[in-house]
Amino acid sequence: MARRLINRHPGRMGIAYLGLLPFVILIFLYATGSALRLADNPGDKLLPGFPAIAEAIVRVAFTPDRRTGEIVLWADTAASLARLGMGLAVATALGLVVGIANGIIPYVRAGLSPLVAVVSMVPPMAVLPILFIVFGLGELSKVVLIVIGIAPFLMRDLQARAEEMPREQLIKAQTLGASSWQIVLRVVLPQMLPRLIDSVRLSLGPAWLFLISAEAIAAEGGLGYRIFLVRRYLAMDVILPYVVWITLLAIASDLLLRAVNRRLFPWLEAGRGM
Amino acid sequence: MARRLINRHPGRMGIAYLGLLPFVILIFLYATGSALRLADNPGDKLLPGFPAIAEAIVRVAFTPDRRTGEIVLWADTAASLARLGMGLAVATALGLVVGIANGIIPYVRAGLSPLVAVVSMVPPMAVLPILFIVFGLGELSKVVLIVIGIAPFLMRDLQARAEEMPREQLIKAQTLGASSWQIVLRVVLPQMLPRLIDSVRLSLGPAWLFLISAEAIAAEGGLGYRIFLVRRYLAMDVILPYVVWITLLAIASDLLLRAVNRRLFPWLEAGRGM
Amino acid sequence: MTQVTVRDVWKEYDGNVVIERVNLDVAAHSFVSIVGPSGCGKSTFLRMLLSQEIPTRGEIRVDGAPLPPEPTEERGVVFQRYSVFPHLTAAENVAFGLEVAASPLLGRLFGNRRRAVLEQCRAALDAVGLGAACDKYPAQLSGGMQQRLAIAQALIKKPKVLLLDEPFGALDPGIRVDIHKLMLKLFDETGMTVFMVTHDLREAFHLGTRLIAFDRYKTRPEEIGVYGATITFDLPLDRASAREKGEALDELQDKVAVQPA
Amino acid sequence: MTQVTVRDVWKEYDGNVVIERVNLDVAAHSFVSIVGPSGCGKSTFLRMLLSQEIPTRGEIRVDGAPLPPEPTEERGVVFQRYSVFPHLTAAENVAFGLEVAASPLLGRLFGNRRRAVLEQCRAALDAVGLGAACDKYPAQLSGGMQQRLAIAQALIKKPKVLLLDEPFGALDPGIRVDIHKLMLKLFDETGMTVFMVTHDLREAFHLGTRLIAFDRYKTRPEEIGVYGATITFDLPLDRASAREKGEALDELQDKVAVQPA
Amino acid sequence: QAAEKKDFKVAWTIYAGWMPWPYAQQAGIVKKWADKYGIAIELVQINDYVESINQYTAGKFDGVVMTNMDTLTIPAAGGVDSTVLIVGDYSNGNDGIVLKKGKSLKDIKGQKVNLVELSVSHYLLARALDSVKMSEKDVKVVNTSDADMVAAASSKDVTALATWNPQLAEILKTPARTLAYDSSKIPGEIMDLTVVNTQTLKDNPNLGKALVGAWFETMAIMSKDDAAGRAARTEMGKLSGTDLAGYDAQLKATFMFYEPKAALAHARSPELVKAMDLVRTFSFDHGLLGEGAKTKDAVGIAFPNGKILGDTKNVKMRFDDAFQQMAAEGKL
Ligand SMILES: Nc1ncnc2c1ncn2[C@@H]1O[C@H](COP(=O)(O)OP(=O)(O)OP(=O)(O)O)[C@@H](O)[C@H]1O
Ligand SMILES: Nc1ncnc2c1ncn2[C@@H]1O[C@H](COP(=O)(O)OP(=O)(O)OP(=O)(O)O)[C@@H](O)[C@H]1O
Ligand SMILES: [Mg+2]
Ligand SMILES: [Mg+2]
Repeated sequence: MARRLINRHPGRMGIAYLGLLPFVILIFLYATGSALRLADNPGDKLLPGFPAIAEAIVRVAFTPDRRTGEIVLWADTAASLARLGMGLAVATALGLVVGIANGIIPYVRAGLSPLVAVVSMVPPMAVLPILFIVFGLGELSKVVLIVIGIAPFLMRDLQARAEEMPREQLIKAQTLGASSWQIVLRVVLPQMLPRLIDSVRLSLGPAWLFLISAEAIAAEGGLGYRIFLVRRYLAMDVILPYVVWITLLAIASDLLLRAVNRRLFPWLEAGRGM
Repeated sequence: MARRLINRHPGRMGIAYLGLLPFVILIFLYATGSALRLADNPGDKLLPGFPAIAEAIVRVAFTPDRRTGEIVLWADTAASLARLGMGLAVATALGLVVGIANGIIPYVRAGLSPLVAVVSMVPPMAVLPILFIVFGLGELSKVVLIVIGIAPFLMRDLQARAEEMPREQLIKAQTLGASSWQIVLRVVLPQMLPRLIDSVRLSLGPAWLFLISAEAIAAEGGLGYRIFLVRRYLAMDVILPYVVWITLLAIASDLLLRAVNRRLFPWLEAGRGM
Repeated sequence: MTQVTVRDVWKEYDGNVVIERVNLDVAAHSFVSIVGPSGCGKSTFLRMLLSQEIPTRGEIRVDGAPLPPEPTEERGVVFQRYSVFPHLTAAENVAFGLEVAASPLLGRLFGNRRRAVLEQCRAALDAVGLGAACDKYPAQLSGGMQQRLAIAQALIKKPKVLLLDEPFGALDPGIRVDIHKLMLKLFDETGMTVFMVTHDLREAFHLGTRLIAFDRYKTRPEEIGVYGATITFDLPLDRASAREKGEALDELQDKVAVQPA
Repeated sequence: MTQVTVRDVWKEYDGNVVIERVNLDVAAHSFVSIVGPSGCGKSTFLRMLLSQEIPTRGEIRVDGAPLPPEPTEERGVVFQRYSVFPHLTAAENVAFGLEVAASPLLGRLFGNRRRAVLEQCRAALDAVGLGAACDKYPAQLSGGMQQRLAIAQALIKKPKVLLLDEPFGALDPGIRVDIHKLMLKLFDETGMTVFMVTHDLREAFHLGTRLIAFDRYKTRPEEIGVYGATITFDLPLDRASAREKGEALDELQDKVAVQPA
Repeated sequence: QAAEKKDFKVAWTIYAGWMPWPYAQQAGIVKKWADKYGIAIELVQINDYVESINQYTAGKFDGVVMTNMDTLTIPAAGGVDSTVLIVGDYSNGNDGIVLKKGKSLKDIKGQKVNLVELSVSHYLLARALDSVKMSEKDVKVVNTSDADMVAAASSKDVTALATWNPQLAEILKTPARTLAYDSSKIPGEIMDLTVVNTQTLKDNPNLGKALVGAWFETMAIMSKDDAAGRAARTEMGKLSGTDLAGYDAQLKATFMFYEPKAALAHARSPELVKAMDLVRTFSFDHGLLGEGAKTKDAVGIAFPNGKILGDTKNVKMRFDDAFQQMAAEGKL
């Protein structure tokens, strides 16, 4: 008897094969499109062939710049990651503090949560000009854009999760003599940390977005800066590897955060294996 | 005996008062800053005074444009909302179909979910040039940017939620004789719809972001277009009301979706009141 | 009138033996209570009867025919939780099985046909004492009412075999009494064969016509995974004397209570 | 040795009366079992004893002193679920109450002092039969073990009053037997006063030295919200004869089982 | 009186006519001149041109590089009194209008034109349409970011566009595209300036001296076709994302005032006044002088010979020749 579709499972090899298939198709489509365009106009820059891309990769990723002696890709990556890390760190700290305070302390919630709700709806790109003017064009404004872009989300998410905590735990802690501060420090905070990391994982995409947008407007280096710079010449042979590289970095940071969560919070996974 | 901070609740009036306070402070700070700068340079455009802002509002929101005869704010709003609505509709439909298929049908999941995971990590702004060339510079590319920006998130979220469905329900449906298609149609889909709407609510922020970015790059009208156009002469008296207006629109669409959820899916709320 | 035969069934997960050498002949119209310590494989056994899992070795036959490789209408099921569809009213939950049979494409009926089916479901709900709750959503029903609903939903398809996995485990004791009465009544009326996993020995004795216990016969830590659980106890309750039952109760009491560390 | 006095206590939520005119004098070292239909306000009553809720009218006194307006160390509690902290091991869960008392700022001890406290907790866990599970996280413990842990955690603060809200409701019957024994032993050793809400009448009779039942005396739909529940039954179990207990059991059996629609 | 100021910041953006600045900074020329006058000057790169002007207008920079039109419409119209220290060049083909369909400018009628709205491209379009007796009503303008212009040009639904170099050159590399009009037809109207805040300059004349000194030293180096000149231009090309050939091509379309004397002559010429009059007319017609402006005279523009266009009580843009004079006389 034939099984229902929902009951049919591919094997291990099947999963690997099926998973790779769309990527292979995409690469094939690209190669065809590129060949067609290049046949039409050998100077076409939109869909460069793989040799051209490889050449560009060698240039940006392995050849030191004559003037500065730096390798462009690594210098850009370092600059971008520093900004991203700083922005994420600040946003995370803010999200944690405000989120927990909003979730646990009624007076703080009354005062701050409407503000956070409204601010989270403000499109950060629209206030970008204001940001630059208030915070200048240095690193600060880029970090601030990331913070403004993701901190409200983190705050609201953490608040929701703090509010979701079983009331019973807070009561229990009180009957064990804990003060508000002790409850926050020893009951709420440790349980929020893994959720915070999950929320940060969700914010990685937007964080990259804001970083790239900020770097496009004012920067002297960085992945977004480079893409923006060469966009004027439609140098897709540089843009495409950069996009792939950013995607890889995003995936890597996602995996890293996941691993951190598993490492630091054994109690989360405990019992899963039972 | 003094209560713990976490046990102290402000009254109704207290909540209203505390909630408004930060907004009042912000307005006050703005007014002060504006007055200071204007005292310095009466022509200052950065922090226009409230009369100037009011004048600008009257101009953009109530006075027909001399050249086109349209009222600028409404024309921009209509253009932007049309794009946003279209983008959201397409992304939602894609998210629903791909998310459910990935969540429920193992063969589809094996094929598509790695692709979706990777695509969701690609920064959409970086691939804009490709979008322009493939989809042209018209409305289509703006809609596509929104779709590319949020559909992968919707797909992944829906997939996760479909996978979270109690296995028992799917088994039960099978023992009641339902085919795969019937299970999707009558068991999975109806339960996913409210979650889909929740996910769309979460995507509203990013959707606005992509819309504004797309309009900033190429458009003949729209809220983002206007903001980036008047940025040319630092017309903060227009930018500020536009930002507030976009924020209000975002809040309104959020509330609307929430109301839709309550209306359409009575079974979600049923039992809450028990 | 349905017979079930289990022949030398083994089940392994990733090389770990969970169940081994299970042989069982169940007469038509039996009510088989299954007990055993937590984690010994009772649910796994039920899942194999349901074709939700396929035995690693051995064979299960219903009325002489091998089991199809996936769940079908001939075997109904009631789980401890999540058995009913939260987005459908009680009547719609019961109607589901009838609607999917009548409408392959949409899985849903309209107009008069729908009204006729809902009428039929109303009667089925009356039979389990939910006549008044036809238009309520599951979230509006108490735990006991939800399980009644799940039973009505399963029975409307007239399954040959009904599988129950701790169906009343989450209910308060007071409510169980009523639902036990209902269960016995339905069992007598339908003539189906029932398998019920339970942790409550009293329930097992009260409802079953036959009691089987699963257990590991090797329990040292290094033996887990190598040796699985099997049937260690098999008592036909309908023919057992009160004294036999009492002894069985004493013997099983400890075993069933054992919890994994 | 702690006395509890409840004087004409009412509780309303948004103008709806949930509990009315409750008067109760509880002698030192009593074990008060509380039963009643679902939703009648048993948990609400317990929450008032805990100061998690404040009575709308009336007063509660412990050893003659009015209750402080929020939960304190003198009243311990064990809920049906979520009583223990999932991110702390069993020993750390028990140590929590001692650590917050010893370290106001960080709520946490280090080095030798921590080791000494953990040693003390190990002993407390031994007393509830969890000696071997000291370093496990709650998710690694069975339901019964988690409730034992919650009890040990509450008892280490030597509360005058212990409040239990259906503490064993989620456990399998076999496991309850053991924990009942433990409960009685601890009750005898500590001399505290216990209030326990339960749905299981047998449990109420078995553990309590006194049994009280809450119930609505007006139950027509339009009367709900206007009239609340109150104590409708009060039996000192330690002095009741077997016959009295039997009668009480019969009388209560139906009431407790009543479920809201 | 303003407190003594020692540190100055000037913003620059990538454009052929402004590339001498980053080169001068890199080669130490800026530092040399700043040291000479006992001050420090930092040149800061901004990717986004409009943003750099906004920053200057908001007071975050003491100076900025921009076009004559943007000086009038952004800082000057915004009440920030600005002094044009250096007219570095005027666009002599660096800005152009490209058609994908049609051979001559007349064919633009009815088409959509992609350009950065309200920028010099827009101005160029207006002048181009004037030259063939059309007006903006005959086309439809689509605002398009300058960075994405090359990608936009590849898109099917873009048929006409106006932009500047290096994008312009990039776009013309694809066959079957016509350069229908360019800025060489309106010489001197699109000027690339180095502008500083008037008040700051008044309080710190040393800033003007150092900047002008550094500028003309750089001009001297790059204008020569020797090894040093080529090296300098190669560097400038690289800094703007191209190479020597690419940069030289762009320079060809730029009329640079390499000599202080030439710059001085231009600053004092009546052509400058005429050009500014055209520009302010366009700006006023497009509402760029602010909604408060009732006529094109709202903002006053002062010229070296004492002539003032527009409101004499509201002079906010000043062409200054004092420092160029010093450079020409070798007094710096
Ligand atoms: N899908 C699976 N993959 C791997 N191991 C499994 C799987 N399902 C069950 N097991 C293992 O098989 C054993 C039996 O599980 P099962 O759920 O059948 O026990 P049970 O007797 O129903 O227990 P309980 O009384 O707790 O419900 C357990 O050790 C469990 O870990
Ligand atoms: N915070 C609250 N706000 C409003 N009503 C409440 C609140 N808490 C409880 N109630 C109402 O008070 C009544 C009593 O609730 P309570 O939880 O005390 O019942 P219970 O006897 O413990 O029931 P169960 O046996 O189901 O636990 C219920 O009708 C409930 O809806
Ligand atoms: Mg089981
Ligand atoms: Mg309760």
